[in-house]
Amino acid sequence: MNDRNRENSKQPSLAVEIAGLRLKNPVMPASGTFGYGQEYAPFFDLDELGAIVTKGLSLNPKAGNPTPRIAETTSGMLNAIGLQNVGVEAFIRDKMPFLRQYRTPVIANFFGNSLEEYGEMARRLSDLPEVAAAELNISCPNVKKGGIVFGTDPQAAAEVVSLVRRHLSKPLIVKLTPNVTDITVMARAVEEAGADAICCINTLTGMAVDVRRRSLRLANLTGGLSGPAIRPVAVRMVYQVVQAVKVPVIGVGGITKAEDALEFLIVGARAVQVGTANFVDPQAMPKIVAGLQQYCREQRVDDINDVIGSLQLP
Amino acid sequence: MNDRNRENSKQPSLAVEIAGLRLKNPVMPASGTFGYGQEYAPFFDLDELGAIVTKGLSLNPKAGNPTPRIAETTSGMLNAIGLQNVGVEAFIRDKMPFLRQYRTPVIANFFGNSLEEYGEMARRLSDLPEVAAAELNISCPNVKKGGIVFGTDPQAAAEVVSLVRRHLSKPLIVKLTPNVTDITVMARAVEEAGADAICCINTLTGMAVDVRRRSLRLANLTGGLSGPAIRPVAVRMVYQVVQAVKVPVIGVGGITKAEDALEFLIVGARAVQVGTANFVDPQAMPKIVAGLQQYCREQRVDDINDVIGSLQLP
Amino acid sequence: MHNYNTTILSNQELSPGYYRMRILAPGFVAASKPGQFLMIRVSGGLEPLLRRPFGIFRTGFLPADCEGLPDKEYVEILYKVIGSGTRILKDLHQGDRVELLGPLGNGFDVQPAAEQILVGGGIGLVPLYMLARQLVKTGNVRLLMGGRCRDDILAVTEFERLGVATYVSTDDGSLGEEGLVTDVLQRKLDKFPQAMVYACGPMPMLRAVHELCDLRKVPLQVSLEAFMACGVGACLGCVVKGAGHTESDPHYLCTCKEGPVFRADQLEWDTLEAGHDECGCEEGEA
Amino acid sequence: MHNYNTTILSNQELSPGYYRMRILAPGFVAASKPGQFLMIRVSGGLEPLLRRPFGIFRTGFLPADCEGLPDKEYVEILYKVIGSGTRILKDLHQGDRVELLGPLGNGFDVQPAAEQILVGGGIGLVPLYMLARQLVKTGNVRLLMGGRCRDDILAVTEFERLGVATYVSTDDGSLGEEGLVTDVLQRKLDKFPQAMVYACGPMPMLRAVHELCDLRKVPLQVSLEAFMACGVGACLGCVVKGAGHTESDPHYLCTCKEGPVFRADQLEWDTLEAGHDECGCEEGEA
Ligand SMILES: Cc1cc2nc3c(=O)[nH]c(=O)nc-3n(C[C@H](O)[C@H](O)[C@H](O)COP(=O)(O)OP(=O)(O)OC[C@H]3O[C@@H](n4cnc5c(N)ncnc54)[C@H](O)[C@@H]3O)c2cc1C
Ligand SMILES: Cc1cc2nc3c(=O)[nH]c(=O)nc-3n(C[C@H](O)[C@H](O)[C@H](O)COP(=O)(O)OP(=O)(O)OC[C@H]3O[C@@H](n4cnc5c(N)ncnc54)[C@H](O)[C@@H]3O)c2cc1C
Ligand SMILES: Cc1cc2nc3c(=O)[nH]c(=O)nc-3n(C[C@H](O)[C@H](O)[C@H](O)COP(=O)(O)O)c2cc1C
Ligand SMILES: Cc1cc2nc3c(=O)[nH]c(=O)nc-3n(C[C@H](O)[C@H](O)[C@H](O)COP(=O)(O)O)c2cc1C
Ligand code: FES
Ligand code: FES
Repeated sequence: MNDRNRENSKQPSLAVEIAGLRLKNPVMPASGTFGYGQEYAPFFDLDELGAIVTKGLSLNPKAGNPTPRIAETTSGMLNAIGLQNVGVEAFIRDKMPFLRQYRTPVIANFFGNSLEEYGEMARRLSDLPEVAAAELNISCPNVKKGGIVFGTDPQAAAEVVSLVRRHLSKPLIVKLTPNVTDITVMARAVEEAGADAICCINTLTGMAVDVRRRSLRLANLTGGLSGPAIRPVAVRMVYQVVQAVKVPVIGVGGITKAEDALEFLIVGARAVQVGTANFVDPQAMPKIVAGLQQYCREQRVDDINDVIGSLQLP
Repeated sequence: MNDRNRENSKQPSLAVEIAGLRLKNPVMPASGTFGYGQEYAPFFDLDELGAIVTKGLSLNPKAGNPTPRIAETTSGMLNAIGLQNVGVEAFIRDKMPFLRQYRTPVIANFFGNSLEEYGEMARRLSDLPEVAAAELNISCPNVKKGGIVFGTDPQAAAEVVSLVRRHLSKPLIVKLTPNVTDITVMARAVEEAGADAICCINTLTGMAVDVRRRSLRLANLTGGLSGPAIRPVAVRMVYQVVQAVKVPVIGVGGITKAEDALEFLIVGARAVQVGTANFVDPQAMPKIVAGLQQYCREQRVDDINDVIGSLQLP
Repeated sequence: MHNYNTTILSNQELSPGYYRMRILAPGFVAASKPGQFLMIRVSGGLEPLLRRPFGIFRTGFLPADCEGLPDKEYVEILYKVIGSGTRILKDLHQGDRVELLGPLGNGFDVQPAAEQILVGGGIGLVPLYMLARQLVKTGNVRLLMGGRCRDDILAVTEFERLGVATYVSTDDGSLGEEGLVTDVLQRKLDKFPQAMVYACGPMPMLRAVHELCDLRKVPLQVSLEAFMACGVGACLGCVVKGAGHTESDPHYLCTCKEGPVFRADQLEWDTLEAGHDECGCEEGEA
Repeated sequence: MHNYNTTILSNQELSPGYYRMRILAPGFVAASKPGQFLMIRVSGGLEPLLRRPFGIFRTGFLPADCEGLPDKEYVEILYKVIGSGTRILKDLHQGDRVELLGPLGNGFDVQPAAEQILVGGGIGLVPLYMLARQLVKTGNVRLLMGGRCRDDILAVTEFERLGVATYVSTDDGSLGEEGLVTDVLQRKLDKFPQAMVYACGPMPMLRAVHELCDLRKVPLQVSLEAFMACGVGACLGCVVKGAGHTESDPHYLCTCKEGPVFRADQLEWDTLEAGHDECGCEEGEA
């Protein structure tokens, strides 16, 4: 702030690389909070992002959960969307043409209802030149079949990851759930099974009660907790995973501003995803990118890579 | 609120029973957030509480962790006190005389650094008539020896619980950590091993970074996340544990007001503990008790036991 | 659709628990269609976290004596104090900053007709004002306005000034006729079977309106409420089941993007209540 | 020690980034000892969650023309805007409500002496005012006041009005002498070797003061800062290691309860810095 005079110096570089994917900056949306990109296009140029991550896709359209699907909690929200999505074919037909206008890489988040579907989805995504990488969701807590079993059991996770790895011809990011005793066990399992990068965390399973009606505030009973409330848990898990694996880690959970993103980068995340904050402020991501620039200038760092993993331990 | 006229009706009963312990109301402090009681005596009559729960006690005095030990996060705080305590003998000598003035039952929270110490503590607490029940902490995430192994492994937990059960001559409450994949597995394990009640949750392990200094905000690296941020996770886990076991459950995590406490009671907690909120408002607990009274009147309930577990499922 | 960091021009209590807020909003006059809404971030902090949706009551230009202000277009909302967000909102003052996202959603499909009937329940009257302003140009417009008591009856004289005939009913008879707004609707529909109906209000009222119109094959548009996180179609939190929805061939509609106004025949009325039951006020307004 | 829900009487900027707030606080005049502190909940909500500790600058009675107010005792704090909490605090106005807990902690052990030297670094001057007010009754009182620049030098004339001799130094020489406050202290101690010293300020300053006094066997009391959650000795978040502390025979002191004022010989100075390093302002004041 008090370093206005330094602002003239040359722009620091924010570019990072994840599993061969070069991103102009480390900021991208978290799956399911940015639709298929188009929804936020009125608010900023999507090419300002490091990447675009789609809503979770499945082979067939998915109805999702009954409503109410969302509930606000203290500094967070619960969602039980239930992975509603148009299905991969409708995505290709209706959503891809819009995304093709942008140069920013598109990462397709996906899941399956069975091992076969995971494999089939991997093959389908391999065919799409517009999809730069795939993010495998083995962790959504809402849909029993959509992942909870895979996401909390290292063997099952390894199985689905290696299957997908065999059928996918592009970088594979595996997204982990935080609802486990030891996330490093999961991280090592999916790394060994062929993940090129790890993304964590998905939402923490939570519940909220309407005390007047004595009923639950989500029709699905439980939902996934996201938003600033979960950030300390997310930072801890990202730190642990960074220590445990060699592949790059993408940090997600409760980021609303550049300082929050920096917590993840400093403990070693190579990139970050912004979820719930998009709802709070549709321009949160470009503001975070600008904030990272400013931080680098203030800290006299020319390259964001020098910030990544720069944590000083006592 | 709009039922002023109903307020004249007779006082609803807030009394509950936990493992043979009769409490005049279901509100008590969470261990470690209320010192040994004396610290909050200037702010209200401690006899207004359902029970008093002490800071975690061990056989020998314990130094705890280096500072900084606390850091504020969004709607929460991280602590890494490291179970600093005066030791059970100093507790008896210096703290018990003060507590003896009150009629409210005293619950002694305790832990050991080894199986033997757990057993020894159970015997020591059995000798004390002023201690109405013991709360076994197998879940503090801060001190390796103080529990993390016991708290996340069902076999180890069962072992320490049955040992303590053998040596303890009063009700045994076992406090669980939320940092596990499936809390019902832990709950069933400690129930089978002899727990008379289950208390959950302890803190979620988290981390916070000082981005200017690129260092961690706690000397201990990680700390336990508490406060309103974690409430949805706590409510979910209490709901799950209530479904999984027959013994009464005490709900804790993020309660700051009567509505929050009611979330836990409605999903089936027999009592609640208030932690971080004591720091925010030293009179939080008597206000919650008053709020429960008012709720019962508004809902035309004569007995809080009719609220407990009254959740309407769709 | 824009994201504004703008200024509150005024914020006044209309009747107990109901407020009217006027906010500077450049570009809103041309951009807003009747039935659209906006979202407000009531605090610059994270408490509450999510923005709150409010119908656009009306847009306009400031009178000349306010010149010198950065821009002269405003938007007005009417809101009822319900919980944490609206409690903060009501305490904001002229000159305070507020973040505003809008105009959002699809508004009413405005069709000329000789007889137009608007049905408002309580705060549900909000989206009907701009609609009325447009409809009076092409036919007779009647506003049937219901509430539990006189406090719930808002802004009726403003409708009258547009040339709208207004019919007030309250559950307790403290203003207008005693009874339900749908009783009034029934009589009007008997008299004007060719009317078009537009309704906004609590779900039980909307359901009753739908049933009356359905029976008579009267075209009905309704404005719905739902819990919303994003307001732009990204989170899929606000969906309602569309007509013909099945599990295997899901047909969900986003209240924020495809709504909040729907033709009655777009919706799966059987399932509407479940999801919507939660979205009312805490004391169960009907 | 009380928990008040009370009213702000005034809140003014003293110099860039520094504010003085006066708050109604019945009973505070009699209850407060020099060196004690209070905790303020800056928002009725949960953001920020924890109360913020501030030294008691002074207490007093309102002049007669303020009669009619519920009570006439006030407490004053001086604060520096650092982060989320103080940013909210600075925007509060006369009449706003605030929750206040105090007076907390142990104050200075006030001993009569012919020569008393107070050393204040920046906002560390706060707890010294009430101390000076008491000490001037029994001897000569000197205030050595240091800061980075003139903006950090506060309320010096108020000390002068008590009859305190003041010596200002700034790192950049923009007010008073150019240099460190500890250079001034060294000269004074050379001159008044029998003095008693009381200090409050950033840890590097306190350490330097301690070293100067220790060498000369001059009795020193210091007021410390620490991260605090409860302020009443319940959370054990704010501890510092006491002299003689070992892992097997721990001897921790709560800054909130046994402090914030300690005799220098109560403390384990070697370890103080580590824990305290974090507690400064973001730009690393020295
Ligand atoms: C499209 C649309 C238009 C609306 N127009 C108006 C209007 O013009 N005037 C008006 O007074 N109200 C309107 N509402 C309802 C208004 O959004 C809620 O009353 C308001 O969000 C309550 O917020 P709160 O923080 O005070 O209540 P809280 O109960 O604290 O809110 C908690 C959460 O529930 C949500 N919520 C609570 N009630 C409703 C509701 N009825 N519908 C949807 N979400 C709700 C909030 O947005 C928030 O996320 C509209 C809602 C929608 C969806
Ligand atoms: C006993 C005591 C007396 C104090 N007296 C004064 C005073 O008279 N005037 C004054 O301006 N400041 C004083 N401070 C420091 C003051 O408490 C902090 O500047 C203030 O809490 C910062 O809050 P924030 O929300 O603006 O900063 P943030 O950085 O947003 O605070 C985040 C957290 O860190 C804590 N924190 C930040 N800085 C400090 C610090 N220096 N010491 C302890 N905790 C800190 C906050 O309380 C909060 O929990 C005192 C501190 C203590 C412990
Ligand atoms: C409404 C909503 C929908 C989500 N949908 C998905 C999804 O389809 N696939 C997925 O992997 N994660 C999904 N998530 C999880 C987010 O991608 C992210 O991991 C989580 O919200 C934590 O980040 P945040 O705190 O920044 O929101 C969803 C989250 C929200 C809030
Ligand atoms: C400062 C602090 C110290 C704690 N010490 C203990 C302890 O000694 N033993 C224990 O079982 N839990 C301890 N806890 C955990 C609390 O008892 C409680 O489980 C947790 O804080 C969640 O509740 P809350 O959100 O209401 O604070 C401590 C929590 C805090 C914040
Ligand atoms: S509110 Fe997010 S999709 Fe409608
Ligand atoms: S602040 Fe809690 S013990 Fe000092």
